Amino acid sequence: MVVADELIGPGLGLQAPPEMLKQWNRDVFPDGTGLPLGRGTVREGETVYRAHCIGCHGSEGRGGSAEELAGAEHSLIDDPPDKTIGTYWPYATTLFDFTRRSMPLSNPGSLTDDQVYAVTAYLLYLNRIIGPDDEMNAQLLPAVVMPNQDGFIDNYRRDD
Amino acid sequence: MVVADELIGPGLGLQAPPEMLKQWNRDVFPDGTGLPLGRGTVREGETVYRAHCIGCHGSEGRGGSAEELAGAEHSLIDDPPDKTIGTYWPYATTLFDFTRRSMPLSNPGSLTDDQVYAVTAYLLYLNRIIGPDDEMNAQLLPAVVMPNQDGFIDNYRRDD
Amino acid sequence: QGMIFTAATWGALSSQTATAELDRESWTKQPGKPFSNYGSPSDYEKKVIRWIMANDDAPGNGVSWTPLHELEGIVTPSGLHFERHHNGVPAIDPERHRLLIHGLVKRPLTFSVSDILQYPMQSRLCFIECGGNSNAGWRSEPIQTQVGYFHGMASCSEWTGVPLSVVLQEAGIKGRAKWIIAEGGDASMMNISLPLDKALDDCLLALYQNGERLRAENGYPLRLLVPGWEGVLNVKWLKRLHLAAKPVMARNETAKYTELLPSGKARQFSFVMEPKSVITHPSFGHRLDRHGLYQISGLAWSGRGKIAKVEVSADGGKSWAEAELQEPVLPKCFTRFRIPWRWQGQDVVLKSRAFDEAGAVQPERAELIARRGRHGYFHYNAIVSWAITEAGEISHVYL
Amino acid sequence: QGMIFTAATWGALSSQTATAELDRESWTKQPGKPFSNYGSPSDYEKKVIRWIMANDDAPGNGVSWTPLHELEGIVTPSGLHFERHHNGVPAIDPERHRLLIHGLVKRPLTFSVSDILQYPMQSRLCFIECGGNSNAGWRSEPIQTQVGYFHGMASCSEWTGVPLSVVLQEAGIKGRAKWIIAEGGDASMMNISLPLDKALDDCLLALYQNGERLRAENGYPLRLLVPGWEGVLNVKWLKRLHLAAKPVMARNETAKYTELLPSGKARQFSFVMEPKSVITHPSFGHRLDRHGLYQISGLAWSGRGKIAKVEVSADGGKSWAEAELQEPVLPKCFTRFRIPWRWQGQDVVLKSRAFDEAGAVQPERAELIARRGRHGYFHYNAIVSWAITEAGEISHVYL
Ligand code: HEC
Ligand code: HEC
Ligand SMILES: [Ca+2]
Ligand SMILES: [Ca+2]
Ligand SMILES: [Ca+2]
Ligand SMILES: [Ca+2]
Ligand SMILES: [Ca+2]
Ligand SMILES: [Ca+2]
Ligand SMILES: [Co+2]
Ligand SMILES: [Co+2]
Repeated sequence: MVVADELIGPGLGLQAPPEMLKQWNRDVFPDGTGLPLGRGTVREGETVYRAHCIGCHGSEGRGGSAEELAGAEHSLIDDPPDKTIGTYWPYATTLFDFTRRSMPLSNPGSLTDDQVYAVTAYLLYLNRIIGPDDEMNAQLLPAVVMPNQDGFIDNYRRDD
Repeated sequence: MVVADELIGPGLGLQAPPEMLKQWNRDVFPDGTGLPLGRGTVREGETVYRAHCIGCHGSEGRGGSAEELAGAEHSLIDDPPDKTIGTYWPYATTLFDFTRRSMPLSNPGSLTDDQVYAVTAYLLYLNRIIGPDDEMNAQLLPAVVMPNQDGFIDNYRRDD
Repeated sequence: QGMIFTAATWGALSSQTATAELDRESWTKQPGKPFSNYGSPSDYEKKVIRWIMANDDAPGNGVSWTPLHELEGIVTPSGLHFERHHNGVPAIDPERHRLLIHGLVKRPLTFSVSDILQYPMQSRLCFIECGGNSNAGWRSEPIQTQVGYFHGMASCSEWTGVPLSVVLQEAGIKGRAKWIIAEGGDASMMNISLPLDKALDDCLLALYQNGERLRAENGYPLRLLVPGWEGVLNVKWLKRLHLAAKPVMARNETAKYTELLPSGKARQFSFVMEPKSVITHPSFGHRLDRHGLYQISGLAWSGRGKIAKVEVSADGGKSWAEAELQEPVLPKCFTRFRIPWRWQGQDVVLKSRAFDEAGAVQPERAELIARRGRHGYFHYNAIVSWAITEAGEISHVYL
Repeated sequence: QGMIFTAATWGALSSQTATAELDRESWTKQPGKPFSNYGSPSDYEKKVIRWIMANDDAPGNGVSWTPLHELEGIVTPSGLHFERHHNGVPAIDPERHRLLIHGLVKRPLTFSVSDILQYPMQSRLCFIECGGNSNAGWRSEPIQTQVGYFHGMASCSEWTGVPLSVVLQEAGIKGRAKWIIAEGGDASMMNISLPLDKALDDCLLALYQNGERLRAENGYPLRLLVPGWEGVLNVKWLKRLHLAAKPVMARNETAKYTELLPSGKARQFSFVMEPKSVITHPSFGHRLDRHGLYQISGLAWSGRGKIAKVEVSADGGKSWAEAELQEPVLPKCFTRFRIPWRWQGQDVVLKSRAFDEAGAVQPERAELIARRGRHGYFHYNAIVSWAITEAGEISHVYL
């Protein structure tokens, strides 16, 4: 950790204004830190999906020119394993974080936060993690327990 | 010096045929080694010069878009010194070697050996090294004593 | 015996099919091309390209490979540095780009690119390798393709930039900070979590690649350089550094760049690129057209430090000989190895294996698969075997 | 304080004139450019060029300069390697090109390029500097131009090729041989004499530059690399090696590339490039727009071996401090030096001086001129001085 008092650089950084910190920080953590206000239901998400996602990811997330987002038929220990959001992803918040920053690939950043909540809900539903009448928001999303939540071994702290 | 008997490479070189050695070797040494058969007079050289050189090197070698080839008005110890073929070049054979391989810049290799002898003679004449009725050939050229023949110090053998 | 020599007279075994000239060749008889403000490769080397594997419906999503089988030495020319983009190459106006450092810092700060250019810099020659490099090795059948299209998601450049520790010191790291979430300013705004100790150790805010400013496809105007760690951490078009107590668990550190093991559990935060080596000459796509002396040449690298040793086998791994390492041998950098080899037309299997200064050794494929199964996708670093037939044909084999 | 921050709010002193976005910038909202088979610099770096000084009537005769003032690290990207051509860049068909070795050898031999590619190779990072580099330094008034257009007839690459000693051994050197006349296959067919002992020491038949095959303007398909010796010896488009007892006394070793001394005698066969250094940042063309900490950065090199030390003065040479040398420090190679420096707005004169491992020291200009006069034209390697005014303006001065 750097503790020196005297700057080792020329000190040209400028204080970042609060609005910038708020607008630029898009990171959503597993505990929900970073999630915005807003909400969306599975049903609204289906509408978003049909309008903005289906062209690449296929009907019901079964895959198209881009990868499948649901529809695992077997498990991670089969050969070959079947990795999807439902079988593999450890946190539901990741789905919000990624979709909001990167999707739809053809028009990233174009969805409202409500739309991102909705399509996140829809994808969780397609992966049989939540029900058809559920919705997602800043409280519910971090509370979702993903099937593969405990599926990861931290290789940095225990190098093999 | 390499003396090993066993080849350190894969030995892919092919014996160069005698015709190739003859045709490819264009090096002309101060002792005349490498000079071809042929001859040319100062007067013939003037014709060659007017046809192929004057456009860049100017009338009587006084310089144009390319550097001057004659016409020194003062010496190498003046400030600035006046470096030309006549005041600076140590060997007349260099003029043949260079002209044959590199000139005319717009059409290198286009002159006959006779033409190269001739224009060499003409440039030596312009530099007041030979007379207007002289000619050059493989015997006469290496015998020309250039004014600055002893003007060079071998810096490789005596590094400063 | 005339004035023109054909291949039969002084052409060599395989290549001298053209007639060689006794006269001056055409290009010695007329002035050549003028000077150029910025050069490009010879027209005769147009086949030496990055090979592109992209998504037809999303042409900026995919990879392009460094043609390692066409290259020598350790530097990758920037025009051939491999590419991995999630959504294409952004055309970032450097005057409008800003780097934001925030989160667990005392002073959240922004920097313009021209500010960062005024900071103290360091340079290093260093490889970047995608965690997904060489993944065709997991397939049950050995892929038959040139080295670069198999192992060429690795490239090596001289990078120059500002130590990350310098700007972090300026922002003032709070005690709880353990990770940095880095974010790129491309259309995918990719984010990923980097341990703070690595950031303070040897990471750079890279501004220059091989002497000149970064190429757009390599992160212009600013990228993160994370020496020896997998490519995805070397965030391009770097826009934001978010200091945090925990990783963000981004898509590219959970869904991707994690290795599913046969147990059903997956390795996460597998950062270091383990030792790897591959013989680039001769290799698939080349052909031996004569018996005699060859120089075996290849590349080795390790994310743990310097390459300590490379061994080469010409009998499928029964016996090994130590190759010569070309100086300079630098940490976390491509190292060129070479060894003379005489081929008398016999069937052979060539292999190379790398040892690094940290004591890690490149494993045989069977060992690696015993440890990891075949569905980890990332971090394939097994020994590569080239079988050569009596006819001089070279194929990729598993042994 | 609204949603948009202007320069006044968080723009930095000099550079942040553009308004910074709070929303996603345009390039984050649409897919970027697709992959490319061979990359080129960012559109925003189009000003970083080789500056061309050629003869209007002979556009292939002249030089183009490496923009050292725009570069960092030690590698020169091949597209910016300086050029010196006598009659343009030939477009040589590698299949038709041959190397001939003849003269005082037991077996005159020819090699195709594909033959030479099968020989054992070595790589080295190594500068090439034209003997005429920095010659503006001889002028009575200090030239006011960027570093690259004054000292940029020097560039540094990783070269890979076949040791000349290997093919010479194959031809069999006769005892009387002391020189090799090398000839290029361009329209000027330039020839020059190289001492045989140097040829056997460390010269290469270079085939690769910075990993890929040579660029056309740097000798494709084959050039001679003569490490540490003046550029003209590094014959491009190498076609012929003629072993001889004596030098040929070619135009470029008599009329040119010799240094006339005040005595009227001229130094000939002045091969080694003596130690040189120059501060590239800050330097002419830059401007200091703030007080505070700067990193002085520059390049040093010597044809005699490694750089041992670089010293920097900020008081016109009264006192000197040792700069840090960026690793790796390699023989006959560019070495990057750096030193922190605090500027409080005072008038200063910056200088750097290089020391090499052979004990040679870069001289002050007055010393060099005392030894050589002002009309030698070649081998100018004096200390360079940059004067900085209180306003931060930088000019080249003689002290
Ligand atoms: C134009 C094509 C396209 C569209 C439209 C599109 N995607 Fe994608 N999507 C992709 C591609 C390509 C990837 C892989 C991205 C990468 O490699 O980084 C991807 C990746 C994903 C992933 C990560 C999958 C994984 O397993 O890592 C998710 C989740 C996703 N998209 C969700 C969506 C959603 C939700 C929408 C609509 C709101 C959408 N996508 C629209 C092309 C598209
Ligand atoms: C199209 C322009 C052009 C033409 C025509 C031309 N030259 Fe040149 N000449 C040049 C240039 C340019 C140079 C400098 C070459 C270099 O830098 O290597 C030169 C150099 C020379 C030199 C060396 C001068 C020195 O001091 O080093 C000689 C000798 C020479 N030319 C002779 C000739 C002769 C003889 C002819 C005609 C047969 C000729 N030139 C025609 C452009 C020309
Ligand atoms: Ca499936
Ligand atoms: Ca999948
Ligand atoms: Ca004159
Ligand atoms: Ca002159
Ligand atoms: Ca051959
Ligand atoms: Ca600024
Ligand atoms: Co990993
Ligand atoms: Co010299």
